[in-house]
Amino acid sequence: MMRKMANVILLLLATALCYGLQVSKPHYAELIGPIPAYGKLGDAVVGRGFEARAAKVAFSRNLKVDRYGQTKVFTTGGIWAVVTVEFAASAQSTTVAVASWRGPTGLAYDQTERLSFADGLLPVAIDPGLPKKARLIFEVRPDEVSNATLLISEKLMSALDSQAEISLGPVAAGADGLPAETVDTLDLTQPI
Amino acid sequence: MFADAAKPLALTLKLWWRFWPQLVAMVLLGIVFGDLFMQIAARAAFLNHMAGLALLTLVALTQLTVTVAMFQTLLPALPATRAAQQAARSEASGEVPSGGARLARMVTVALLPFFAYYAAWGFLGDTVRQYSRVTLDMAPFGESAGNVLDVLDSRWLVLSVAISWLIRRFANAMQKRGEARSFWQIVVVICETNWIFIGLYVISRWKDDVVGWLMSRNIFSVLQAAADGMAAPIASAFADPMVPVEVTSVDTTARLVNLFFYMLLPVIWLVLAALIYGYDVRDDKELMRAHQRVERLGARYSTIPKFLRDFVEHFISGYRSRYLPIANGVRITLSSGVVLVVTLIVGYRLVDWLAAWAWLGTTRLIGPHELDTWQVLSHGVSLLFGSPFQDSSTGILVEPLRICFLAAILETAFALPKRQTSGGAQPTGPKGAAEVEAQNA
Amino acid sequence: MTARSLDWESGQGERKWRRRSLWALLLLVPLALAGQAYDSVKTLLGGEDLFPRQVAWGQSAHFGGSDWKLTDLRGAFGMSSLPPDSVPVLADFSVKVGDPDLQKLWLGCKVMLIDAEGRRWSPTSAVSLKAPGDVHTCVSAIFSGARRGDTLNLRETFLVPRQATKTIRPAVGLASERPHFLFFQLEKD
Amino acid sequence: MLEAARSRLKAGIVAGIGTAAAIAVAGVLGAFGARHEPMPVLAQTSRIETGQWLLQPLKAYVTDGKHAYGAPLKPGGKALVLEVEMTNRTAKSSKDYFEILRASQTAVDAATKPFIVLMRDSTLSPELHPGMPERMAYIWEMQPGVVSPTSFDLMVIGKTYKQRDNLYGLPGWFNPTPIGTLTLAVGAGPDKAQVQP
Repeated sequence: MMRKMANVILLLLATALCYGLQVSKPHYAELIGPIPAYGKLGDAVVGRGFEARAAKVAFSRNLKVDRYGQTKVFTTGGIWAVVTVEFAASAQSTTVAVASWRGPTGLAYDQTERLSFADGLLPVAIDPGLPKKARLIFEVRPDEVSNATLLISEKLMSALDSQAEISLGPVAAGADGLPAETVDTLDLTQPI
Repeated sequence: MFADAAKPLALTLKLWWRFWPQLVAMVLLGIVFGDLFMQIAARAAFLNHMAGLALLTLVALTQLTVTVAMFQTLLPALPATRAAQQAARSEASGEVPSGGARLARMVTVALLPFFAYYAAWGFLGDTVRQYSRVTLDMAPFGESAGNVLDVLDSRWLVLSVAISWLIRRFANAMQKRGEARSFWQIVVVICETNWIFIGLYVISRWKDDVVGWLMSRNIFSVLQAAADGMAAPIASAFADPMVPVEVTSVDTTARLVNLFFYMLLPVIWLVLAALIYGYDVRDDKELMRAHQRVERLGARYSTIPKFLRDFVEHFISGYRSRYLPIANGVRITLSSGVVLVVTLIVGYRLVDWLAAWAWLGTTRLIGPHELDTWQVLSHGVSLLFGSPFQDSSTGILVEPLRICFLAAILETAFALPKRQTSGGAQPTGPKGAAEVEAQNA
Repeated sequence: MTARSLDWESGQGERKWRRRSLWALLLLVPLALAGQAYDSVKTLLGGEDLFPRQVAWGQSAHFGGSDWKLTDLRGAFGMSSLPPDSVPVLADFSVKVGDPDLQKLWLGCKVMLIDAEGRRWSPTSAVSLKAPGDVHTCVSAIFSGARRGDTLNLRETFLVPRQATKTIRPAVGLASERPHFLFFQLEKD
Repeated sequence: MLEAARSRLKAGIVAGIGTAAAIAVAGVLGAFGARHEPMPVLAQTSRIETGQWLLQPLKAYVTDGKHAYGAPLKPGGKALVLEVEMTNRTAKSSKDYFEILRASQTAVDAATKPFIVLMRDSTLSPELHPGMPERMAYIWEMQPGVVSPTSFDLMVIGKTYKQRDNLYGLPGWFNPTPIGTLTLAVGAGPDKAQVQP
């Protein structure tokens, strides 16, 4: 009886261990995934081809944008998150094209495609020795705002190439569930 | 208990240290020839899809020959396994095959059933997957290749099997006339491999369809809904955090089934190892009785046309000498205690897991580069730790270790003192003597 | 034949095979690597500008079926609305077309500036200077329909930090000539 | 107290096993009988799950202006518009919504792909983000000279998630399969007050 119990316990332990191994084993997607270059808000994060420094994050309910000469106000179903980033190229001219906002639960919000006509957004071409500022604009759920990570890479399929992973830190929430310093309208017609 | 688990591990390292040059060389030979045949098969596929598939047989054959040869290399260091083999052999016929004859015997007797088993468990699917990737890579923009596997659903398959049957007949005849025996022997093996390969792969595809259809029925979805309802509520408002559907859609049943097969695979590989070593380890009265029942069916069976019987006989006629010992070898291992089985499963999976993490760790060590540069570097990493697709274990650091581990588990099972005392249905007479000998060795 | 002598014999055989395998590894490892990486190495070499071919000032060099000559490299100072300490640089080439199949030979054409530290600048779109009508960029020249013996005037515009202008030199890479590329020397060199 | 709990647990387990067995038997029987069961008819008011998306059909109507949400129409042409609230249920921003609704309608050529427009600002087929409902308009150009239909038949198509595909072992959404049909009444035109954000 004791022996049987011991065997059963051993088998259960083995099963648990195997489950752990199965879940934690990296597969193809992870093996050839991007190689992270970590940093915090305000740090210069150095990747292979580019350097990125996220200067500040702003939240707003609406955005004011120039569209073909007309000023328009853009609304969103969640909240606008606008990150100002300074880019620099390392050894040769390159283009930074891809950014996404990874919330605390792992949901990935790509840069919005609704403002593709505007200036100062990705993709941005950068040359060595000539740093350049750009805005990354996301639409996110309010509950994905705090402790988010900003992911920036040169290309969409950046297999085994650098990806800047910038942790943006906690954001205090106001009474309405939105971040405390959310403004009503952010004016993107102003230069960065 | 921990001593039981430690013994095969120590033996693994001992085997590895003693044989690593041979094992690594064999893995490398397998890589070189496997790549060569894969390229030939993929190029042939552009001319004719059927020809590509037929040539793919050579790739599978290379992989299997290497595996079988690696296990055979370790044999001198496995006294208990060898003793069991020898005892069974002296009981059966008394002849001890030597040198070249042994290799031929090994290929014909061990390889084919091994191959069938290999195919039946879907390992051939991995070869076919590699083949699809290579042809896709070669095709400009993936267009002209189309689906190189479409031949699997066509009638030309029958023609291919018929052709290889004819060639095999011819080779058999030549062999009997005594001309270049070993050459014709190899021709026979390739032909047989070809039809097993194609036949079993087609069957496994049908099997997948049937299983998939069964699994898609509501029986599972009802049970799942009950299990998932508790585990993962779906949120829709901002107030609740959102759980992405990728997480909720992989349901509990699928997870359990996955885990079961994940833990079963090491056991299957043990069976394969037993199959390679165990073709002479025979004797089991109970399975004998089943055999007699099958033989009674034989009368009806002989009315089937000759060529069909020829095909079927591969799987049936010799099964007493071939498959009974396998069943025996595995039964020995599985009955030799939970500790050993757990060691097998966990150890095998650990090797696998470590290889994957070693791959990842190496990429971090090398650091980021442009894609073209990494394409070159990745071949080096793959050579060490196996392909990143993880459907072929050809890393020169991983594969020898895996083979040594499986052999060590089998050897430990054969050498366990328990087997002598565990009674009735166990082999008698010479077998028992073999074990005594094994322990003395 | 006793078991002991069998063991001894197999031990001898094993040692022999171990030695042979060790030697074989010397051959097999490079062979396996070469077999697997051959295509990737070819792609790598065909996609990167790795080995410079120096061209003296005033000389022309045969490259991608045509004769390339650097005619001018100068800065365009005094432009407003550019980042501080940056200078637009114009590189002018005159190319005498030899083989007119430019769509094949000039594929992947890339003109760049390389400074003493090895930093590389690609043409910019941030500055657009008016150019006379018959001036092409490298890419637009591919579709110009130039015939054998024609001379094409190419101009590329770059944006370079002021302190790098002292050491920059122009370079040209074409897919048909990679991994080699042309590296032009300036008058002052 | 513990005893009672234990016996209750026991009863629960027995009942559970019994239910499971019954379901299993029914399921197996059903498995062989229900191979060609008809496509389920989805209610307009229900929320429809297609794997990646949660759909809430709002309304359908025929429009004949020059533009429908910024999508250019042929001169004199008419378009069948379906307004639907869509929520991305996956963990990633996605625009894999081109194939989820198929018009099975004589007024629309089967080969015509709809324009898909974000109603908020008429952006043509933008990515939608995880867990954020958006109103989208599917706009099918109608065949010239066809009488406006009074009802609109649609087929809803879903995909399934695979952690690893067969070829490369990458995660993704595969195997589009019809999950039901949907019939909507076709209104006269857009109700401006309700549509504008």
